[in-house]
Amino acid sequence: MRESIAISSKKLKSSDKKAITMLLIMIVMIVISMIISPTFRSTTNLLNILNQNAIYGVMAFGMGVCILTGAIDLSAGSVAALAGVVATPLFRDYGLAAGLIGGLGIGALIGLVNGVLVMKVKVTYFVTTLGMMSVARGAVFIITNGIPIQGVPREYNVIGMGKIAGSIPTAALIWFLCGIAMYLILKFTRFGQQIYAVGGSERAAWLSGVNTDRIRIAAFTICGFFSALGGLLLNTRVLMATSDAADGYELTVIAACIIGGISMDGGEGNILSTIVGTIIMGLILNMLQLLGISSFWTDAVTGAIIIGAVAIDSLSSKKRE
Amino acid sequence: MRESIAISSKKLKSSDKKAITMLLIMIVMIVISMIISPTFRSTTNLLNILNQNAIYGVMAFGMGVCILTGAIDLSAGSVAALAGVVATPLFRDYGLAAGLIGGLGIGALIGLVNGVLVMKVKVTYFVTTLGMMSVARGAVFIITNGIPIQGVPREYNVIGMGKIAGSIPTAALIWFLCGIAMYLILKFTRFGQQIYAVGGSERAAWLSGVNTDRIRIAAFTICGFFSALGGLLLNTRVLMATSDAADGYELTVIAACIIGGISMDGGEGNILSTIVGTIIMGLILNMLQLLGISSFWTDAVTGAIIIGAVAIDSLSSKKRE
Amino acid sequence: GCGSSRTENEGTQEDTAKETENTDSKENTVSEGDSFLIGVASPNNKVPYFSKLVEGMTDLQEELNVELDVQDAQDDTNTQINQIQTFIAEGCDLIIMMPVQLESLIPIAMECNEAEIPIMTVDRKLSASDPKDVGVDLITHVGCDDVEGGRKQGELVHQLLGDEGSIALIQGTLGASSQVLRQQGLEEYLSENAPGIEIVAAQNSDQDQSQAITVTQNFLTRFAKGEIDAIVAQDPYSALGAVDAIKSASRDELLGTVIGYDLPSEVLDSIKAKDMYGSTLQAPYDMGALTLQVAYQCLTEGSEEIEANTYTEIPVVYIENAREYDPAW
Amino acid sequence: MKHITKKFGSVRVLDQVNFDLRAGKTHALVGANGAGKSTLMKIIDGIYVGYEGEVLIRGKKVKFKDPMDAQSAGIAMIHQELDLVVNLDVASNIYMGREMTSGRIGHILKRKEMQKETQKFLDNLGFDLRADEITGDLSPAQQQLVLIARCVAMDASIIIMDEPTSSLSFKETEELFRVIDRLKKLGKSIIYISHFLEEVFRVSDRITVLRDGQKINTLNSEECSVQRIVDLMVGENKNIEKKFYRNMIFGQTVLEVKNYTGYGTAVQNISFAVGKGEVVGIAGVVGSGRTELVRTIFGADRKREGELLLHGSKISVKSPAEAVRLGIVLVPEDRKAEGIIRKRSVGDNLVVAAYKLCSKLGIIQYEKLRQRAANMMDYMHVVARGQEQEIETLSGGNQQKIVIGKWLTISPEVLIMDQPTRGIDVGAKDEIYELINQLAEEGTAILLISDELEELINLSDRILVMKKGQFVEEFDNSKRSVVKTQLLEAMVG
Ligand SMILES: Nc1ncnc2c1ncn2[C@@H]1O[C@H](COP(=O)(O)OP(=O)(O)OP(=O)(O)O)[C@@H](O)[C@H]1O
Ligand SMILES: Nc1ncnc2c1ncn2[C@@H]1O[C@H](COP(=O)(O)OP(=O)(O)OP(=O)(O)O)[C@@H](O)[C@H]1O
Ligand SMILES: [Mg+2]
Ligand SMILES: [Mg+2]
Repeated sequence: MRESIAISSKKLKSSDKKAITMLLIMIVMIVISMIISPTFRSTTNLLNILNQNAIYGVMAFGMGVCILTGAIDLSAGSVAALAGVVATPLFRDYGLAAGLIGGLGIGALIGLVNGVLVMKVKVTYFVTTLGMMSVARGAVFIITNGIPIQGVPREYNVIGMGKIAGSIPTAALIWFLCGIAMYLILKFTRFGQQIYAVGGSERAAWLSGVNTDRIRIAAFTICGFFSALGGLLLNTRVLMATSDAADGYELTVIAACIIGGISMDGGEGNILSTIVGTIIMGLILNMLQLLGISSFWTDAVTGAIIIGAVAIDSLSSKKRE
Repeated sequence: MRESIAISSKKLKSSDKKAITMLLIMIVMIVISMIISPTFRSTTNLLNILNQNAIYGVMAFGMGVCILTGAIDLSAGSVAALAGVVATPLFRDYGLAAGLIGGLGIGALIGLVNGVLVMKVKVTYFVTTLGMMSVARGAVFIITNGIPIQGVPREYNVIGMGKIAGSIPTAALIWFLCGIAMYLILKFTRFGQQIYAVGGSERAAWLSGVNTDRIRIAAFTICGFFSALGGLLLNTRVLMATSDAADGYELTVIAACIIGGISMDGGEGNILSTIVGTIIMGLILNMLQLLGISSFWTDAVTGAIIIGAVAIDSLSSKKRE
Repeated sequence: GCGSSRTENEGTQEDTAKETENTDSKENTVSEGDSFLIGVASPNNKVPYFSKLVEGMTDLQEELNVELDVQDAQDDTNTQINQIQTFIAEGCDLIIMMPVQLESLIPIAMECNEAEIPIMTVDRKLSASDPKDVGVDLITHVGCDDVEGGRKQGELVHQLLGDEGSIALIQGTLGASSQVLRQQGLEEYLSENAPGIEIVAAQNSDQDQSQAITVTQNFLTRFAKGEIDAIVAQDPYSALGAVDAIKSASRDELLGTVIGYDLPSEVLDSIKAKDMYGSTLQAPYDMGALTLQVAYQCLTEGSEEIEANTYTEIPVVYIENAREYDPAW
Repeated sequence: MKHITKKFGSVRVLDQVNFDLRAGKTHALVGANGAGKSTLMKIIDGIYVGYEGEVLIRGKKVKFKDPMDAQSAGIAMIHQELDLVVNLDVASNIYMGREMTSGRIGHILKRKEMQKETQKFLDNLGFDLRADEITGDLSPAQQQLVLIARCVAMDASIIIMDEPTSSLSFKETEELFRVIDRLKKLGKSIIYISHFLEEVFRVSDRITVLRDGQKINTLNSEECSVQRIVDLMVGENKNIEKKFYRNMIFGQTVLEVKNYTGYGTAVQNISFAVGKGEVVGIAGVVGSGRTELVRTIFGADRKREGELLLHGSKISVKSPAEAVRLGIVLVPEDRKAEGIIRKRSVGDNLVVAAYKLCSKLGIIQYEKLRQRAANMMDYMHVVARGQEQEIETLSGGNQQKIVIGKWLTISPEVLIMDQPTRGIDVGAKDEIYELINQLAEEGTAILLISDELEELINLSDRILVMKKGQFVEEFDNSKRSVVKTQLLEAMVG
């Protein structure tokens, strides 16, 4: 009766297929870039790309988790800015640890509030996070009065912009380490499994005895945390906190997640593939700038490429059916 | 055996309840405003509020239809800007009709493209409209080179800013007429009912013989059309087309829809209640200004009120069965 | 009265009528003993320049016994119009405008005229041509404008590079009037005075320092040593970002060639450290204070004495003269 | 459970219901559609928290705040709707909420072990399922098995099964019975809800009958008969066992399928025809491809080869919309995902296919529509508060009636029904049979898929047996003479 087990065709899940298509698209983009632009191939440029996109990259991990549970977090950019504003005086007066704790703490806290509003007060995630986007940005505004806060010690610049161990960009390193950590958590822990379950069908998970409230609140908290981490990378990159920092980053980050194959309906996707999505977005900008395309064209071309990349994926998987 | 059919208790649908709660919240806000601010009660101010929010208001009809089918259109703001850019030279050189046709036409066309990409090419609506947001904004940049296009004849200002028949703000009139039209369409046409059906369950509607592709493509087209109409109201209000016009309006408009009780999952909500949502958003801004709240506080307070308003509604209907 | 038309030469019967009415209304306000209410329409308080400018006004309101209603349009023309409409409804005694976009406030300015509320503009002009030509009565314009600032940047470039050279431009927010007009001024100046200097690349940073770093890094990748001679940024923080990127890429030949806009303390420090070549100086705080004084003068003494344009100078600050200046904020 | 009263809004769904379950016994709960069975069970399981009365477990008053809470008190429930996390595999679903983990912090999943354990467990239960399959790819029957396995695996002391067999065929049902017997031996208490009364007698020790939210009686199984239960349920004397004969006038072929082959292996080279007024039954085991076949005919799945003829002329059906326009309609197998339009009212659901008939120039003629919906509700005997009630709050069986009724409003030429009586109570089932019979007499061509062989035999004029994507045998049943064993042999043999 059980011969069928042995067959075990190891079929790929559709989300994995998507991730692979996107990886291929990324590789093709890199190869094309290498061919048409000699400067592209320089190690400096490649490392630059990694470093430049680390902020989006880490934010995408948080957003990715949030999307996996079937929500999006529009407050990500504002939270990043607020984390910078909170961390800067702490960095200045009390050192690295205090700044990190304060900045990441405020991010996680806001994420927690988002989660509680969504799950306990039953405000839809869209309204909650859109409102929180205003509230957090407003807080930034109130604290800064619109004038940048200075004073992040210069040596912290190594985090946001520098390299360690010779030539490894620190921010990129943080990005990848966080990626691996998140991958392991999502893949190998019960919490991770339940994130996927809740995203797949919140009701079914709830009926099965999963504490869906806790899972989704945790997901929002993680999202706040990573948004704040992005904010701190930004903060240590420019050594100050401005009131318009990270404005609109949430849309870029969401796009990176979806391009990376995380399904908007939740429950499907590999968190590591947000790296691919982020890099594709970054590559587009990098190439447009290296090719000297007028910035008036950047938006149009970026938009077209994003749609195009996802369209290639859908068309190729549509045929398979 | 089956006498019970006749019970028919005429209970309100949950979406109607929500709309009514929001209407009450709006009325309470108005009453409070009237009490605390004498300026608020002035007819001028009340008419101003209507006129000022007409742009968001008409855009919310399109967005509302889109949300009813279960999607959102992030390109709304960019489409509004593009419509202005296309219409301005037409207004200048060929008159009102040409400008309207051109502007609304390009809006509907982009909506159509969105719809085709979503339904036929199977790119998720989020990526499609996010990409289109970039593409349309990019087109605006390319056409304008970033420099505002002047030349909307001054007499058209009556549309965006003026009054007709003595004291009726034209834009507000357009807003309400469109509202009534959309209400009738959604309620009394086959197309309208199929919009709701598709939003309720696309698969079941499809299996019931509804041409879901056509319905959803039409919904996107309508959304593009109304976004463009909003853009033209803006255009005749400022008498020029700027490249950063209507930037970020989509989020305001989506918020107005949701506050008005249109469910993000689709299939539920009354299009007229987007008017309530829009006015609530507008009231908040108006009152903050009249009360002389520092503009540094505006963001934070706005966000908090938006969350608060929806929270009141959810808490009042929250009790689990 | 204050709101009366300064343009006697063009005064029509209507104007005269307005004048009389307005005198009445003004007497009302004074007799009630209220302080004046002044509406301030700021384009975007997230830009430190404007928040400083506003601060210059608000710090003075108690001293002058005026009440300010400051509104931030967040770079959206429509929002700004809404805010000014509410100013009118509120019965502001005077409105100070900083238009998000050139020309965009003309219709609402006319409404202000109709409501006989005196208006003035600061820093950003109402229209490219004289307001009179478009039918708007304006008390005055205080400050300088972005085109002029862009020209000053051109001067700095000229001074730095001589008649020949290649520059890369970091634009602010695409389509924002500051971006458009500053670039216009820069290009005008260069084509008139130094046609040998070419803008070889332009990318926008959205006035975001982090993005300016990215943009500059890409410039540096694209242009090898000797292919660009200077980098011009349209806002101070992008200039700082450019310096960061140059330093981290060890392209020392470009140190001291970055030209910024505005002069916050970090920019001044950077110029003193010879990392940046120079920047323009507009003192927004002082300009704000001056504006409010002019407004007060108008409200109390009438507008007859006020010049049509109260320009302030835009000095250029660069390595050689940096010691003489204090930061703008 | 004592004096349980539950209201939705002002409507009383349960009225002072008392119910007692004895240790180690199986207690069946029966009642017509909408009687309140599921609601009562949801109260025990902690899904509904607002009710009057009390729930006692071993004499102790309990009030669960959610299913998790109920689970930790040893209650497991199989829900009527197939609530599975469809993006995860079988093992994950079975262990959901109770994942095997190691490591003190972080709760590291033991994925491999869960897979292995699950597989062992499934084999042990005799279920033909693979632990690593994604549940969304499974057919409803297989999903139902997953839910059963899940529930058994929880090792609860009280197990509630709400219509576990409604989407199972005889084979799996037998497996379930074996499982239940085993559970009984282990001393578990089971509440069993079903509309198949033979089953009820087969498994239960006691039977409680609910009618319109009220408990009518609790009886010992040995002491009563099917007929008695039916009478109690329905509240009147009703004869349910009958066969439907018709004066057959077919001869004129309505729909002809030629060499249909789909993508994949589920449908291979299938040809058959249905005549006017003819009922053609399709039998087959779970996964034999019946659903795929009819979906392909309906345009919901794509075909690779083959042609379709309607009244002798070739037609091309690329989407359900085209099929509907041509008068070919399908009652889908998966009611929750494909049948009902969520969030819409009963009335809206009934008329969704009829807008075209009841509109002029696209403007809906509401009077006509309402009339149609009202007629249909009457005709189908739908128990609902009225046309405005939200479809999702209807009991399962009534939802099914709406799904069928939706098509009857447009008088189709070819009516395809995939498991149309799933979850329908005996009385209503009878009505549906009568309805099918009547439609056939009026000339509708009907294609009927069912796992209930009596149903096929009683209704069909011809029965086709499908196996592994092909028709293996055809029975002439014009005399209602086919016997179950014949069919079974063809299906399995
Ligand atoms: N959420 C709800 N809101 C309003 N009414 C509801 C709700 N849920 C159930 N009902 C009503 O309660 C009654 C009992 O429903 P229930 O699902 O318990 O019936 P059932 O006995 O399980 O029927 P079936 O055999 O069809 O599954 C029905 O009339 C139904 O319409
Ligand atoms: N979406 C799908 N992906 C993969 N396999 C599928 C899919 N749908 C159906 N199948 C497979 O196709 C075969 C035929 O399934 P189908 O549902 O048509 O059978 P059926 O005879 O209707 O059985 P059931 O009694 O379960 O409804 C089964 O093996 C099933 O697992
Ligand atoms: Mg039930
Ligand atoms: Mg089937």
